[in-house]
Amino acid sequence: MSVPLAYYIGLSAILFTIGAMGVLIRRNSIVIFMSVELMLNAANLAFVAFARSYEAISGQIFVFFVMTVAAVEVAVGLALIVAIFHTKQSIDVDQMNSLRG
Amino acid sequence: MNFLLYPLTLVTFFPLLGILVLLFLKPEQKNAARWVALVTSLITFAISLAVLAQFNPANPDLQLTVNLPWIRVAGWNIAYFMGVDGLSILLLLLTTFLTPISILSTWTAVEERVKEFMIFFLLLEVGMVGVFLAQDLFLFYIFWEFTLVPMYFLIGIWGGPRRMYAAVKFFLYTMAGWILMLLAILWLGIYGGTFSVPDLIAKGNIPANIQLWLFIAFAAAFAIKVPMWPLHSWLPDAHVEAPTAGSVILAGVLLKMGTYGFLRFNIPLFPEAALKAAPWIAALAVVGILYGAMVSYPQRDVKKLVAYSSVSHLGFVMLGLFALNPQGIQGGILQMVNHGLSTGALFLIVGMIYERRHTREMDQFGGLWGIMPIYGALTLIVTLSSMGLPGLNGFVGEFTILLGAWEAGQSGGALNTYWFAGLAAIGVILAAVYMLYMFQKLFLGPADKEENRSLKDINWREILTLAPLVVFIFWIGLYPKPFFSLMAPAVDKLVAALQTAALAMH
Amino acid sequence: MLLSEVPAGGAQFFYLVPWMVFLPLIGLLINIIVGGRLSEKWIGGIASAATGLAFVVAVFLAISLVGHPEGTTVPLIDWITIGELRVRWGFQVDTLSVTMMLMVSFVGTLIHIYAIGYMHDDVRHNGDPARYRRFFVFFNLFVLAMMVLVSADNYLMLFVGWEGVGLCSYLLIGFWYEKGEKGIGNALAAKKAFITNRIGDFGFLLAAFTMFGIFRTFDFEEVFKQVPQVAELFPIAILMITLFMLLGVTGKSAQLPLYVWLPDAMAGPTPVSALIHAATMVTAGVYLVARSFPLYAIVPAAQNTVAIVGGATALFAATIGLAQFDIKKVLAYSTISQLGFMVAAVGMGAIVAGIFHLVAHAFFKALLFLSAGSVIQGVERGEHHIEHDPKLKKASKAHAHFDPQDMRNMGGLRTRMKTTFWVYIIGALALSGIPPLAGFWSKDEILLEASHLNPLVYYLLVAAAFFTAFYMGRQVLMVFFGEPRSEAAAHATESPLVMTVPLMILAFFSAFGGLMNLPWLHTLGHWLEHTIKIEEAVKEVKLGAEAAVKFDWVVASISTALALIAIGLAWWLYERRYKELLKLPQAKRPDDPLRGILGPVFRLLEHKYWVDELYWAVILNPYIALSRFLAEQVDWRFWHDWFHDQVILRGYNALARLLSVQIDLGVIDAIANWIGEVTQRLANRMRLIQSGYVRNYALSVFLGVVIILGYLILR
Amino acid sequence: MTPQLILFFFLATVAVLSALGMLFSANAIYAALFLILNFGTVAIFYLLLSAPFIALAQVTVYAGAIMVLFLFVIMLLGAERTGRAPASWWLQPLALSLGVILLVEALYIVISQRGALPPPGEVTAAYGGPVAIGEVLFRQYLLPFEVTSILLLVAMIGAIVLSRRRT
Amino acid sequence: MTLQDLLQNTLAIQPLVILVLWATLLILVDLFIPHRYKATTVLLTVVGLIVALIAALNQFGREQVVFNGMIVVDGFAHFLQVIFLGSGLVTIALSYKYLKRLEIDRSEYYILMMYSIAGMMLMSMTADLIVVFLALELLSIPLYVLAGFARPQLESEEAALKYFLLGAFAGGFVVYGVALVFGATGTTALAGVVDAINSGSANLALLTVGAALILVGLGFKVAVVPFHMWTPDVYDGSPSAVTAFMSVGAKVGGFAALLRVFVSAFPALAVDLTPILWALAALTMILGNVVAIAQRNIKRLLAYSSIAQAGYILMAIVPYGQGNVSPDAVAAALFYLLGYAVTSFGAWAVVITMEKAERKGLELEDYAGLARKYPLLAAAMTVFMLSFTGVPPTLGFVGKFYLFRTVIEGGFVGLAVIGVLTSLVSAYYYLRVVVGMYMRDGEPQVVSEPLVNLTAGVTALATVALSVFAAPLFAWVSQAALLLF
Repeated sequence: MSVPLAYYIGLSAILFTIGAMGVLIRRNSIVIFMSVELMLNAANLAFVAFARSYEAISGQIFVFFVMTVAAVEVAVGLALIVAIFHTKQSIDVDQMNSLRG
Repeated sequence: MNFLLYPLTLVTFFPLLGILVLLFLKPEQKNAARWVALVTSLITFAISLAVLAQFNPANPDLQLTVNLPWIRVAGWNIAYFMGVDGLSILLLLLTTFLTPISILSTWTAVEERVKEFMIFFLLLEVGMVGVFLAQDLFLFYIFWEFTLVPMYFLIGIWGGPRRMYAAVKFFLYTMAGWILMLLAILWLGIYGGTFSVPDLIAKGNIPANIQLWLFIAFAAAFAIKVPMWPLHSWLPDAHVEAPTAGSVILAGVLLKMGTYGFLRFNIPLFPEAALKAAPWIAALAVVGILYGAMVSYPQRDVKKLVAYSSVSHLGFVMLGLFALNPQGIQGGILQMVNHGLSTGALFLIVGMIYERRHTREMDQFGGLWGIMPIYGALTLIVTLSSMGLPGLNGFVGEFTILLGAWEAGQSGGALNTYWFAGLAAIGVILAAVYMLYMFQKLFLGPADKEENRSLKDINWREILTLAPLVVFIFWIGLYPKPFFSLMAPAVDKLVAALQTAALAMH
Repeated sequence: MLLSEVPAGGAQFFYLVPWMVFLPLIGLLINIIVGGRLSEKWIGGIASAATGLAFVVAVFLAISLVGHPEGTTVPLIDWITIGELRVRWGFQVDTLSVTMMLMVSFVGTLIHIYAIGYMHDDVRHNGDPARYRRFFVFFNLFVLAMMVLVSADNYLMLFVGWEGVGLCSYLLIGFWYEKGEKGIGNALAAKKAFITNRIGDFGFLLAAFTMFGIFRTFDFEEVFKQVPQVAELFPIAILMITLFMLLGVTGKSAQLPLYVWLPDAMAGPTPVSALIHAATMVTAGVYLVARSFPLYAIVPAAQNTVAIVGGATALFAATIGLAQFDIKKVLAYSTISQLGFMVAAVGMGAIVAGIFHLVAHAFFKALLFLSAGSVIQGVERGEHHIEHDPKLKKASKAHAHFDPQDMRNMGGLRTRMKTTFWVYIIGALALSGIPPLAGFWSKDEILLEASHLNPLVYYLLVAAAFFTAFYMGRQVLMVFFGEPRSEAAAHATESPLVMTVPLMILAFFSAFGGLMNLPWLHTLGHWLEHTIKIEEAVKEVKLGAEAAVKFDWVVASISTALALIAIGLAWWLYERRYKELLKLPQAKRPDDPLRGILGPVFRLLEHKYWVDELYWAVILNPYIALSRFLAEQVDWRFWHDWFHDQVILRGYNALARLLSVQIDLGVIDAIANWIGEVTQRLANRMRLIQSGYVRNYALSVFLGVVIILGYLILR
Repeated sequence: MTPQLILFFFLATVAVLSALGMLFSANAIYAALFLILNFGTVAIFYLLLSAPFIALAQVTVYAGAIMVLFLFVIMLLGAERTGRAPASWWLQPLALSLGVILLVEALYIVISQRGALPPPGEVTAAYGGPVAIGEVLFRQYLLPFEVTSILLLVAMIGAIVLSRRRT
Repeated sequence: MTLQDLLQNTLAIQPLVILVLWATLLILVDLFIPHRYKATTVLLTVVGLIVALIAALNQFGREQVVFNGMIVVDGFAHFLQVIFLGSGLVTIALSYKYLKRLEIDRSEYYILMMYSIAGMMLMSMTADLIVVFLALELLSIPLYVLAGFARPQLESEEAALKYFLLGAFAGGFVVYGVALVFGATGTTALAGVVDAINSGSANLALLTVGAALILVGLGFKVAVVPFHMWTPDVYDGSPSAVTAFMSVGAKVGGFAALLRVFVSAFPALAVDLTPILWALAALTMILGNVVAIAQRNIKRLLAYSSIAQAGYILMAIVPYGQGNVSPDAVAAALFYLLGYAVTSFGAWAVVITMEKAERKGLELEDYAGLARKYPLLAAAMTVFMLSFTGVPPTLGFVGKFYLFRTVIEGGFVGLAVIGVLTSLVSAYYYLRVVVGMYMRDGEPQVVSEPLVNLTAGVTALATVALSVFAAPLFAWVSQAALLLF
């Protein structure tokens, strides 16, 4: 096993950035949400990679928790999106600016 | 609560008792509210007289001190430290003396929300007295800002048409000043490990350059309050919009808080800086004297005229204080009192005529002397005292101040040139110009305005409000000795400290 | 009052001196408190009594002084005590001050009595009888202040009295504050007087400061003791003191360039003009210089300045006096002129002469003013009489508004007001310096001194004397001789006894006042010797004071001759020539024969020299020693007078308005408001960032991250 | 160029491309599918990094449960269509450029720290297995584990609150 | 770990445990409470909070590290726990009638609130970044739901969604930050991090970046510029009672984590992080205060004011690197937080009283003439405004005084000046509220409820009284020191 740690970190960084991009440029709230998932995922990758090189299991444990939290967020988040779709018939975040100023 | 038994604590917080009573009154019980407030303030005055009785003029140090640890944790060393000395005793008395008078003057002037008015007024008194007695920077600071709030409401609720503008302007200007002072106080607190002023003075040896910065920070706060030219532009608004009683207190006491601040903190805490800054302060003061006098002249609104005249008068006070010699400083202190009496009286006078005619335009008047002889005579006396006629209080103050400034003008003196005194003396001429102009516009000439013909002369209550002031105007003018002797030792001590500082500098 | 006849030693009543001040105080307090319920007679009586008693006290003091000529000081209370500054209220009892006290209280009393009658009519004529009491309160107040002034034993107390009399003058000039041109004229005149005096006081203050800076005291004795050694160290300081003081003098004693207020001051009731603006207050300046003689004595520069100011004023005012038509204005300018004489005298060091003339002048000028007042009221009565006589009324419709003070409306009064006429003649001759009347001796002594000490001043004074005689002659002729020029004059009537009796008394003293100090006796001279140690001064400075007192026939005869010529000239013009002019038709006929002869010059005089560069020179030269900022003020005043308050009032208003509106509201206020607005606008801008779009919010978070990382990397 | 590296780069490419696909596919469904693909590849990375348990969880929980939930919601709402023009035109380009900057920054950090990063060490076979995980999870990380349970509970309640009709 | 020490550990965090168990039980109990008697649920919540509060109080003075260094129970934690539980009680007082008025009174509200409080408490005790993350989520997720609690009302839902999306987004940064920290030190335990740094084995570069990302995430929670933008909208959209809870709980919780993590774990990074903190604090104070001037809606105004306040508190963290100052700094921050909590609860109480129907009566105009009709209410509001401005005699003033003092002690005079000047700016908009109440005429309508009024009154009194008799408070706060490793 000789893939340098740096590669993994670099990859996770790229994925993280792409995820962040998603939040910024997509207007569909679901997709935005997915992008967030991608960001978390990237973080996980970094974690596992670090854990591997430190031979510390705790990194993987953290990933486990992150996944759980992700699941939690999905549950709440999707419920929210559905709810707002019912009132607004849209999930386009660019149409949600009744609060501003 | 045995600490309430300390005279200074008592005199400071007694008005709260009155407030307590007021809280139980119904809003419609207007007269009751008035009486409660009046009696409270009178008792407070009596207490302050008791303080005077216990005060030993020969002692230059703080007296009747209360020094209780207040907040002493987490590297804090804040004390409830009250004390009175020659520098503050007169101002204490002035405050407690003017408050009942102002309350009396509102008897018919304030008709709505009397209860609240009186509450705010008594609160204000607490703050003002506290300012003059607090000897702990933190405590002082609290009282100092505390005065801001009631005054803000007095202007804002019972004021004239543009009251909101005036109130907010007043608040922001003053706040702009004290907020810088806050930093300086904090620095001192950290540096000295204590907020007690005497300890800080005793500690001394603050590096000169830092001294200058601290001096400026304090000066900013006080100069706005005084107000010194060119920071005075809140004053006319505040005065014109404020109700009569408000103006009286504002001119009589609140402005003195600024000059007092210079005296109590700037000079003793930062002597070197004070010596360095003296010419600059004096320059501003002189500009203020002339500027204020000139600007007063063309005003059409009496109240504005008087307001601007304050700029001129307080310029004299500042000049005296920063002559940094006994004559100047004692004159300055006395002039604080004088200005409180004379200008306070002038505002009362303006208020009386405003109550009758609901205008302050000078063109609306003329020939009132024939119609309201008592009113005219009293006004004449006050006017003369305000323009410094010998035999009345104004002269004693102005003369000693100018003499002090002249002394300081000798080479080696704080000001080092006679110009300040010389130019300031021109202010004496200009004062005559605008004061006599005002008197003429109001009282002389033919009474050609129909609505003026039917005016009633001032009634007993109004005479009662003015009489005490006039008495003091004469007393100080004819026999100022007791007043000077109250402050002399303290001032001498201060000056001695300054001289040592001066020697250290050279 | 040949006091030298009183035996030396004897009892001394110096302790009485405070009563000089307290008596008038009591009088005015009584009138304030209970005066409302008293009749006019009582009010006037009380006031007069107060002054009269003061006179009695003064006499006692004088008697005591004969025994103890060195005098004394009577301390009353400490006034101001700060460090070195110790000012007490003490009384100076010495021959000089007592002389003043005597004069003030004596003349004062007479004028009070006169005023009882005069004001009785005056308040009715002006339609406010209630003000009768106020008048006497002010009058007593004035006597009080004047006594403080002359009895002070230090400069600061003197200044107190100094300002006090100024105040009273203000109050009394503006006594009829709703009268005068446009109803405000009198009030303005009062204000002008006060402020002009304030400028003088400003000089006085600076003098006081300088004095304290050098001498560390204000007490006369202390100061004078130190004069010699101070003179060694910094004479310049003493020069400053004296010159600053001179500014005060010019203000109070109406000298160039601050004389301008006195003519306007005639707006006050006539007794006021007589007491304050002729006899007493305006001589305060003279007294001050005399009192400060030791200071002046050692700085000749200052002395000359004072002397020249005096001389110049004397001549200047006299010439203006030639062309005035208001009976009181003439006397006013004559007063200025005579004050010039005194100032010149004391300036030269001829203290005795100065004081002598001061007293004498007090008598005859008071006399003149009072009788002028009597004349005016006589004419007014005539006018009043016409008002109630229909057919005469029709006739007098000719001149719509009638000025009872304009001499052109008088004439031929000698028959209708005999007493007034005779006393007036005495006064006029005394003023003109016709022997053996008081005026002759006093003026002659001044001229005598001048001829020795300061030729320039001498010539000025002689010229002035000549004009004085002329305009007095002119006045007498216009008022009392010829035919009445108006119905009112034709129906004028004599004044009551309460007025004429004081006139006669004054006339008596105007006539025989010279006995005070006959050249061969020098009663007054020796009397004052005790206070003003001329010999000592002489030792230091070469003053010919002693030499001057021999009577000099030449000087005397010259001045007398000139006076007589002047009167003759006046007679020729206003009696002969006037009759001829009467032949001319109304339109062509000049109101004054002199106008025909002098032509433009007359207008120049009539309008008090508007454009006159010489005036500049005379004003400015004495003030070169003064510092620049003062010069501005002087200039200011000069212009003020020059344009009759126009330019300066406008200018000042403009400047002040500029300051108040433009600068104050415009700039300083604007800055404050500007800051407020900017924050507001900024806030509204930033508010737009809060667009409500999630993605923008996320963007800002993201931006933050990017910047932070960037910082961490680039750092 | 070892096989592992080749494999790494291949998978990395897939992962990045799939991520980009998610980023730019207009249709939400495709986006979801791309994301599933991405998660799958990442799962393989986990295996390579000897984290079998996590890999498994990744596939089942993430790719399996969560993303299916996503797809389900998308279908339910039929929300692949996006509305009118974007609210602020400048946002897209600005975001992208910022993204590039962040990327550069991140990579710079990684590259600069390349040497400082710890070298991949040897691990026992048991490492990363369910047993090992369980051991740690229920001994050392008991509390956080419990917290997650509470979190799930909260999520349930929240979901119920948000989806229940208003009574 | 044996059952024995498990028991001990659990006892060490008993308040938290009690709260969680109570909440969980309450879910079940609630099912059996008929709809008419839902009030009992509320009552039970109150009881639970009080019990937990008592537990927290009698724990005072005990310091211990439990759960294998996951949790540290120290004065800091005790202090904050009390604040959180207290704010829970206050929130209930504010909510009870309010929810009825909005017809959204449902038991879940209280349960979720309890869980959120649990999250905050956990936040205050955390000694491991894992726990920080979980606590953050436990704190936030109920808040997301509560923000949308007024559904199907649009604003509420929108607020919830915005809050949620951005929260998740920020959460991503936290996770990545933790990852980097882990990568740099090989551990997520704060103690471990410190050891790694001291032993020099840590990769400082990665560590710094990680710390920065964590700062971003937490900064989002406490609404630090530029991560603040959710605040106005969410505060505006959520039901006022929730906003009140949020504005205190979330902020205090976030700062708890910030203080704990940075002061105890990252002081070594001060060189790099202090400038960032400095800039963020300055930016927050300036922007928060300036933008607030333009607000006309009281909820948004308070939102911006809370942003500005965050800036002031952040000032206290700026000198966290200096060992001699940081204890004072922590104390100052805690004190200010306390003052902030009291004051803003009071302010929100007034807002709730003024909120006629949902989203009505929230404009500044609606406050015109309040002083005439309801002098006491107006007086209370004035006190709060002055306290926010920092005028004595109010807690806000003492707090600022203390705060500036530590900042100057740390040698950041420039920052202090900015703080001072911005609070001058703040006076402008705080005064406007007062001006409206006292100096304008209007017909304000209030919905008077005993509990809310009580809250307003008590907080107002406390704001003044505590400022005068601040000594014991100071003593308490200064004990609430962090247990450092």
